[in-house]
Amino acid sequence: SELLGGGNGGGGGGTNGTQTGDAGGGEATTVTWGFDATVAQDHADEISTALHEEGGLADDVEVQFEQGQPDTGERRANYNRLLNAGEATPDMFMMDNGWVNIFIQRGQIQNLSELLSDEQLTTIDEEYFSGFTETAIDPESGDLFGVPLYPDYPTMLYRKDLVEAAGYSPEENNWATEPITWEEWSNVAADTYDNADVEYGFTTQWDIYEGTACCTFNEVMSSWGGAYFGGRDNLFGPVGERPITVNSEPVIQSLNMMRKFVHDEDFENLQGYGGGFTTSNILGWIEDGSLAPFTNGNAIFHRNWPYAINAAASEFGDDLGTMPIPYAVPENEAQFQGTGGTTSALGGWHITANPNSQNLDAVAQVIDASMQEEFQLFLLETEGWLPPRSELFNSETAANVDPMGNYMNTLQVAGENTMARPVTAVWSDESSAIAEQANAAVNQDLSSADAMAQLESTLENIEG
Amino acid sequence: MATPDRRDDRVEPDETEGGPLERWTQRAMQNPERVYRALFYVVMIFFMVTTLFPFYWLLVLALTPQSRLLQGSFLPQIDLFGAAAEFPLPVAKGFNPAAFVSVFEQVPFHLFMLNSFALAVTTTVIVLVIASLAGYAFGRLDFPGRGALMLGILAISYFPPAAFVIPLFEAFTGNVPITIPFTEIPLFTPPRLLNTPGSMVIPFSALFLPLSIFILTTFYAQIPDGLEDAARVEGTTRIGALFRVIIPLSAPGVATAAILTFIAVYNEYFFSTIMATSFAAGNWSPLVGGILSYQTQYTTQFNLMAAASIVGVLPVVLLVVVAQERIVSGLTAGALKE
Amino acid sequence: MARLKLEHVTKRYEDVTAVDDMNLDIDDGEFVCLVGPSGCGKSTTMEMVAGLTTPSGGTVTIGDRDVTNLPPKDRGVAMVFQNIALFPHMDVYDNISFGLRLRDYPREEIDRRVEHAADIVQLEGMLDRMPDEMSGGQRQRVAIARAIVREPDVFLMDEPLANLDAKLRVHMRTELQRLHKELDTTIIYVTHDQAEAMTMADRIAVLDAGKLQQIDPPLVCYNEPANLFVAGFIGSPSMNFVDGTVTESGLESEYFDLEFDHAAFQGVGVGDAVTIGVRPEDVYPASEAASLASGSRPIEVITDVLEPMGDEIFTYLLMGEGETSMAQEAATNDQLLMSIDPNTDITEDQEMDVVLDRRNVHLFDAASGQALTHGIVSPPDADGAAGSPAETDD
Amino acid sequence: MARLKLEHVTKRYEDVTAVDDMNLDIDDGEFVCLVGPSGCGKSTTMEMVAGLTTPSGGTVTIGDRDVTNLPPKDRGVAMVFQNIALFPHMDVYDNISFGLRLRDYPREEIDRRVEHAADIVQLEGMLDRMPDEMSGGQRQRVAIARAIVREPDVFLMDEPLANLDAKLRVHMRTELQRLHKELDTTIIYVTHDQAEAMTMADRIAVLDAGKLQQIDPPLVCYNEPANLFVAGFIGSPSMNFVDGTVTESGLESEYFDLEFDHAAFQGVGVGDAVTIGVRPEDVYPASEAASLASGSRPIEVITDVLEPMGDEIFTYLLMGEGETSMAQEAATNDQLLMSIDPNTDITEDQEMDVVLDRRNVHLFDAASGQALTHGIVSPPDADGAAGSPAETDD
Amino acid sequence: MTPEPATESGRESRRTGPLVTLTRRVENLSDTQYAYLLLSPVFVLLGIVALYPLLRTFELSLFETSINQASQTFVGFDNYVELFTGEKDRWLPGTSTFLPTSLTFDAMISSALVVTLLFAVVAVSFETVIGLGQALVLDQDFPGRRWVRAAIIIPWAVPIVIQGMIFFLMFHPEIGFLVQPLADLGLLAERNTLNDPASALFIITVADIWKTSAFMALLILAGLQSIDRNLYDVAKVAGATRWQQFKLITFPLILPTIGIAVLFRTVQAMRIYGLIDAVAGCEVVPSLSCMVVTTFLTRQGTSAAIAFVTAAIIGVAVTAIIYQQYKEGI
Ligand SMILES: Nc1ncnc2c1ncn2[C@@H]1O[C@H](COP(=O)(O)OP(=O)(O)OP(=O)(O)O)[C@@H](O)[C@H]1O
Ligand SMILES: Nc1ncnc2c1ncn2[C@@H]1O[C@H](COP(=O)(O)OP(=O)(O)OP(=O)(O)O)[C@@H](O)[C@H]1O
Ligand SMILES: [Mg+2]
Ligand SMILES: [Mg+2]
Repeated sequence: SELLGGGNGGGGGGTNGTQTGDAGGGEATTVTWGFDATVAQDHADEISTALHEEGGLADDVEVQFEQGQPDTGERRANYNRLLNAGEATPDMFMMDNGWVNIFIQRGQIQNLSELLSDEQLTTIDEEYFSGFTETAIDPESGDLFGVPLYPDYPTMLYRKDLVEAAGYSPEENNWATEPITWEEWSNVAADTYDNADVEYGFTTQWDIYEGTACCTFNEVMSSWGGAYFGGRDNLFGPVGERPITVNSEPVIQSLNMMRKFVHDEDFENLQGYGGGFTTSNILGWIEDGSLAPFTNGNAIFHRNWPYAINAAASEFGDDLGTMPIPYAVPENEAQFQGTGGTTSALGGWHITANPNSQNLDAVAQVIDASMQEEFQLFLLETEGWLPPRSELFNSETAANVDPMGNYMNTLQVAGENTMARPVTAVWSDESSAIAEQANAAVNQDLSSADAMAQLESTLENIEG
Repeated sequence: MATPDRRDDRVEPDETEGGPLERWTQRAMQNPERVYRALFYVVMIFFMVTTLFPFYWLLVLALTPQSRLLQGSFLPQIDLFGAAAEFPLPVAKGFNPAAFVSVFEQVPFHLFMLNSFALAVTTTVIVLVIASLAGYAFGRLDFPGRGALMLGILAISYFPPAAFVIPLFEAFTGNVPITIPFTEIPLFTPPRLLNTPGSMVIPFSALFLPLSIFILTTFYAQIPDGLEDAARVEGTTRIGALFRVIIPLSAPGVATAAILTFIAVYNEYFFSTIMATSFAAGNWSPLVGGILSYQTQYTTQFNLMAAASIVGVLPVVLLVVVAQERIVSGLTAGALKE
Repeated sequence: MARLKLEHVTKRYEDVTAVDDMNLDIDDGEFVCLVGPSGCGKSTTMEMVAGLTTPSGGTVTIGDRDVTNLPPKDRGVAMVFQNIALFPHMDVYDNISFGLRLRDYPREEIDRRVEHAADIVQLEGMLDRMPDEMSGGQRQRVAIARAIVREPDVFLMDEPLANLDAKLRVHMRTELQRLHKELDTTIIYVTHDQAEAMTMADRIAVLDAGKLQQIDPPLVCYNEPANLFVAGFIGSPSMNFVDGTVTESGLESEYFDLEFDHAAFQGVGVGDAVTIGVRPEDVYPASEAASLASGSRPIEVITDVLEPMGDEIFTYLLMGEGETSMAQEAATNDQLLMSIDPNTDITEDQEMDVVLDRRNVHLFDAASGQALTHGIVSPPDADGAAGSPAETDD
Repeated sequence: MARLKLEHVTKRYEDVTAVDDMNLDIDDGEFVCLVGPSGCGKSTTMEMVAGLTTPSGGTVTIGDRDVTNLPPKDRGVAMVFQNIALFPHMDVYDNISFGLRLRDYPREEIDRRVEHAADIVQLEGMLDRMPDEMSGGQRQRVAIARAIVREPDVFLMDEPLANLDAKLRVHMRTELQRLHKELDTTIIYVTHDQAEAMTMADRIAVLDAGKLQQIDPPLVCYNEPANLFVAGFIGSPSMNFVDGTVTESGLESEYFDLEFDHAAFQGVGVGDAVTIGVRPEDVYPASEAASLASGSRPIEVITDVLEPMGDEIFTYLLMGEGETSMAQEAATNDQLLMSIDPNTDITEDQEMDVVLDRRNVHLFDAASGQALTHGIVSPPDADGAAGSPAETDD
Repeated sequence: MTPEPATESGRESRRTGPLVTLTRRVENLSDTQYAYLLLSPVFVLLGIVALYPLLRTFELSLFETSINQASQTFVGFDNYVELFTGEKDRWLPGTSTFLPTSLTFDAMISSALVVTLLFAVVAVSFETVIGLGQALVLDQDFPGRRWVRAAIIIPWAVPIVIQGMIFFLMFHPEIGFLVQPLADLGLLAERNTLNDPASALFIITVADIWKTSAFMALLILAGLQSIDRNLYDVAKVAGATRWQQFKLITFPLILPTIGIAVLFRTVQAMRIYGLIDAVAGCEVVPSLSCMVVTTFLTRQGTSAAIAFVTAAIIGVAVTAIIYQQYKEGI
């Protein structure tokens, strides 16, 4: 309902009418869509067909995919340039939820509350993961600027066989859907590590890069009830007016916990924790670096995005287990609002539209097609892209997708406990400082408290 | 080493006493040229090893299957008389030459190569022509403002490429007119060049021009006046003398400027990736764009990138081998008596 | 095919004036040799004619055109460079045909001309050699061939035969002369070989320190040098010079007197300090040419060094008590050089008297160096041919 | 300071043999001039002595050391290069002092020597000029100075005076001779200037097509050339050659006979085809030297071209009905070149008789070109000095 | 003209037409006019492609982007001033600064200015020496020279991304086989190597030397090959040893080429970015160009100002080099 409050709902309907008229003209319209590089390269035709067949896109609208840069930062820069220069193509984009907000702020993308039909807006409002949709909404006006295409959030992957060999029973304890605490988990990890002939007990990503700031550190910190800016409500600003809370107990504790995992360093509050089962290599790892040992059978636990489930399942089949990311502090005990409990950092992509496009009507049609459940399931099947709406997780189709179908339950739990990165205009400046300090702390360059104190002052500087 | 040497001694007992090393030293002292030669080969091999080792590493990466790439040591354990030891050289983990095929299957890599090749050739030609004229002016003519102009041209290269890109990008979209800086007064609307070779060749030419100008200036300045004089008396214009005598005689310099420009453009990434708005070969995305296509959001196919870069480097190697034929010494030998 | 005029042409480098107010008027088809000591400005003059150096002042005219600012290619000149300047990246054929190819001559014509030129310079079999595979003389011949294949209005040749052996040089000389006749081209020719200058030139232009000293037919330069410099420069070995004074009775010098009737010559007065000049071949042993004896004091000398040259012997003579010294480049005041027949019976350290052929004794103003008279025999008629004062320095 | 020996030295390039089995034995302190036509291998020989070119075969010895494979720097030679080759990045001072600086001479010593050398080559004021600011002759002088500042065992000079004017050349000659005396160095000197070779050399080595033809003192080469080639090459203008046959009564040629007693000479037999050689200065107008007349048929000629040279006149004479032609490089069979005194009264196209000085008429084997006799006057005693057959070709 | 076509001038005069007239006119220009004519293509090209964008960028540098990046405000030279007062440091990647905040090692190595200068000096020095060595080797005649030449030159042919990848993987925490041996030598930090500023800078410097020595070698080789071989003959006969030939002939004659190589390499080195990005990241090894690129997207005014400051710093460095060379008499 908030979306509809945008005020131009009627216009949306009108647009729909015009659109039909256009289609009646018999002229085929080609819509260019700035899309994922790999997928556009490998499956452009399939997806285009699916849009028509599964999404019911009219035949006179053709979709042409234009591959964006694989690196999300470069893609952002590219779209920024194109929009800045008033380019009319691509007509629509696939944008990282991590930076849609900035395009909104700059007024560079099409207000979809004006373009889409009420019906569509309602669907999004009611059926989509709201935490995810939020990253495509202008916090000030509440207007919608992006339609979620697929969310992306991590789970904890693990080797069921090894854990079971160490005497644990994941099935019985419902690890797949019931989050466990870091303490419990770390003991499982440490035990299994001692027991199994593997190099690593746990692999994750902790390099100095965006992924640490947005995700791995964010998750651990949130699961301890910590937050960068005082809680969920302040994620998207307002910059300068929100508290900076990195130098707080939960955040420091979460870093100490990572230190314990890596160096088996002693901390008072972490006495009961297992430690020393992971490697300082995580300090230089991003996704693929940390995934490789896991798929090669050299690690027990592994934190990664859903794509990793595909990769690992093909190696281990049923021996692969997933669980929501463990937590340290339950939601109700969390120091900062909206944190605590299992937390998965939120990634994923939205569909946005180019306001300069000559084919906005056709764009709306394509968006409509992409919102069809059949199409979303098709994406889950072919690309492993999770549907943006919760209910599809329970669908039969979803369950039949191999191998993802086996893990939909974990994914659904994780999807309901996501934490977006605090994207604002200054996020990129902040994230590099965050990653740097988080890395330094876990590298024992300085104490976690000192690292966070430094980070605090840096962030204060940035927020002004 | 030691054993066969002693046998040598037995075979030729009349040779001077002492081991081969001593004999070598003996001869070396008589003929320092030998020492020099030996030293030379040592240095040469050192350079070869240090420059080629990373390529070997690249090959190891290319041949290792993607799945095993980021896990496990590249230094195999070898059995050394019972004791396990680490082999000091990285060796491919597995043998997967198919990477060199996948490179072309996953993306039309040859098209990216062609793009870069075409861009590089065009730019090189333009740069050489313009820089030759400028090099002639700077190297062989005396005129007021020479030093200042050279410094000015050099100053272009002080700027990070980012300083040029936004205004150029805007201009090349052809959407908005070019305005006089610091004002809103429009001058003209340039043609749309995005995703065409023009949007790349033009900035490349400008950005790689200073180096070539400086190289050619130096080399043209070294050609004795006498030869230009001779050509002019024979009936060439000054430009004729430039192309018929000075450039051929500066071949090492020209070839070097050409190689440097070619390679720089062939591997250029910053501008081309901006002027080609997507990583599509059809948009004139360059070689590096192709190589980067083996990255996806979360994974990097290092083996394919390695294979692709080996493939991509080959034309350059050929070019260098061919072009260096021009880098021959003694071009002016026998020309002058002075 | 073109008259060549240099008017007040000057070339200054930073600290040197290489050519100083040069005036030259060379007729269409004339063959002028430029001679002068090393560094006197010969090459610079040539370069200004060719258009390779811009004069600091003055004008150059070829034919009717003021070419002072015309580029070389439009001047219709061909040049043999002193430094040869072959194109090192071209073989002999390409070097020679360069100018023709520039002018798009038909292939056969080029072949014909190149072959002909190679023939003249005797390089027939070497057309595909590269310059660095040739000897110095061969390179020089290529340079000559490169100039002569063209048929320009003006030929400029800067010591074109310097690196050739005597025989080849004689051959080349003849060929160049024939070419000159055939094409009727104007030729400026720099040479250090006096024989070359004497035999080839219509006129010789003598330069010193950038200044034109005399331009006249060879024998006039030889027999009637305009000044001391020309007298000393032309002729090898050099003219003997002895300081003297004009007296009532004749000429007096430190070691000898000469019969001289100053009254018969304009511009010479009693008491004038003069330089007496006489060429080695005009010095004779008194025993062999008693008829030439003149003057009250005979010239008593002791032979010093003898230099047998094959067809003549250079005999260095010491006058007075001068110390016996080594042969020197020019006879100084107490030394005389005599050139005699190789069959003459003469030894070193021999005392003898010598006489001068007064018909060929020159007088120069000691201060200015200007010639006063050539021959000091009083003419039968007051103003005879032999004794006319020098008025040739136009 | 060193004896220099070349033994069987050969240098082959791809298609040319530049030097062919050369044997030279040059004494310590000797001054040898290397002469020969362009491209005969003079520079190549020098380069092999210097160590710049490796011989294809043979050995080079300097002093007692076999230096064939020694690098140039260890050979103790200094060289003036035919192509001058100044260092373009050094001024005159640095160019001249180069060799001294290499050897770390003390500063003052270098200064002293450079100044002295600059003095000798008359470049005193130019020490800070760069090579490209100098004239051709000046550059050559720098090259000479660069060689003479050092005091090497062997001097190699490849046409060091080619670009100098006559006066300077005479000066330089004297200086080089003095230097030679002072330092007592072995000198090999290439020159195309016969006067230079004649006056400076202890011995002249004549090369042709890579082969040594004769090595002898200058006058021996001039007066007793070992073969036709040397006879024709030494002496300028060249010796006249006429084909002839030995008859019972003397020598017979197409246009004249000469008195000759073949019996008095070894190695000459009746019926032998010979080449008669006589130098221009040994040809006289019959009217002036009747005493030399000999033979039954006088030599009747018509004067063709006259080339006045200042101190002599070259007169081209046509024998028989030969067409009047232009002056040619060498007298051909029906042509004679006569050198006469400039005072002789002679005109073109004048019929006259000439005589040869038989003391200086040479006979060569027509087939092999080897000299048979120098002088065809029967000696008073059977084996006189003038008429000894050539045995000089060692 | 008289109808005597045999002569050259006859031939010349037959050539007419606008082109001939034009060339004739061009040939008659004075040196100065001619020089400017020849330079006009450069002026046009650089004017359009370099000067115009630079002016625009300069214009941009006088504006600053608002915190929410929605608008630009004119701030005059504030961007420049703030860069030096340290206020801009907050927009720089991670905790890096422009000027060092103190004289400690840590502060120095997080200063983009210091890192850039340090890198440039060390890398260019090594590259010059190694490049010269390589060029001297390549200048020799030996069997297989063309292949050795190609081998030594190809590092230059490797794209920076790949260069980065090669070295990144050599020092990768899991598979990097060089970390341990070099750490044993005390050259590198043993763990988290690529995130250790000193280690990363070391690796980047080595990587750069590996690649761009070839650039030096190629240029210097060309200089070597252009030397008139006769001069060596003269020097040899004068008694020069190999070293003396090098010192007195080779070196002075290639000095101009070395000068150019050093000049351009310094400029390139001081603009280093891609390699850093590929191997370690700008947070770890900040450079001037890093700062331009990282602020490029979000704060164009700052980015533009840094670009100009970078150019100015390079200009100062280059001027110093040119002055040095001038003093040495080039
Ligand atoms: N690099 C080379 N390759 C092939 N032939 C050569 C080479 N150098 C010299 N020659 C040939 O060797 C012969 C001897 O050359 P050299 O330079 O010794 O002659 P030269 O006697 O010095 O002649 P000049 O008086 O003309 O200088 C010549 O025929 C020349 O063409
Ligand atoms: N570029 C220059 N800079 C300064 N002085 C020069 C330059 N070129 C020539 N000169 C000087 O000008 C004078 C004349 O030089 P030029 O070359 O005309 O002499 P030349 O008569 O040809 O002498 P040579 O017979 O030695 O070749 C010389 O003194 C020379 O040093
Ligand atoms: Mg000259
Ligand atoms: Mg020679």
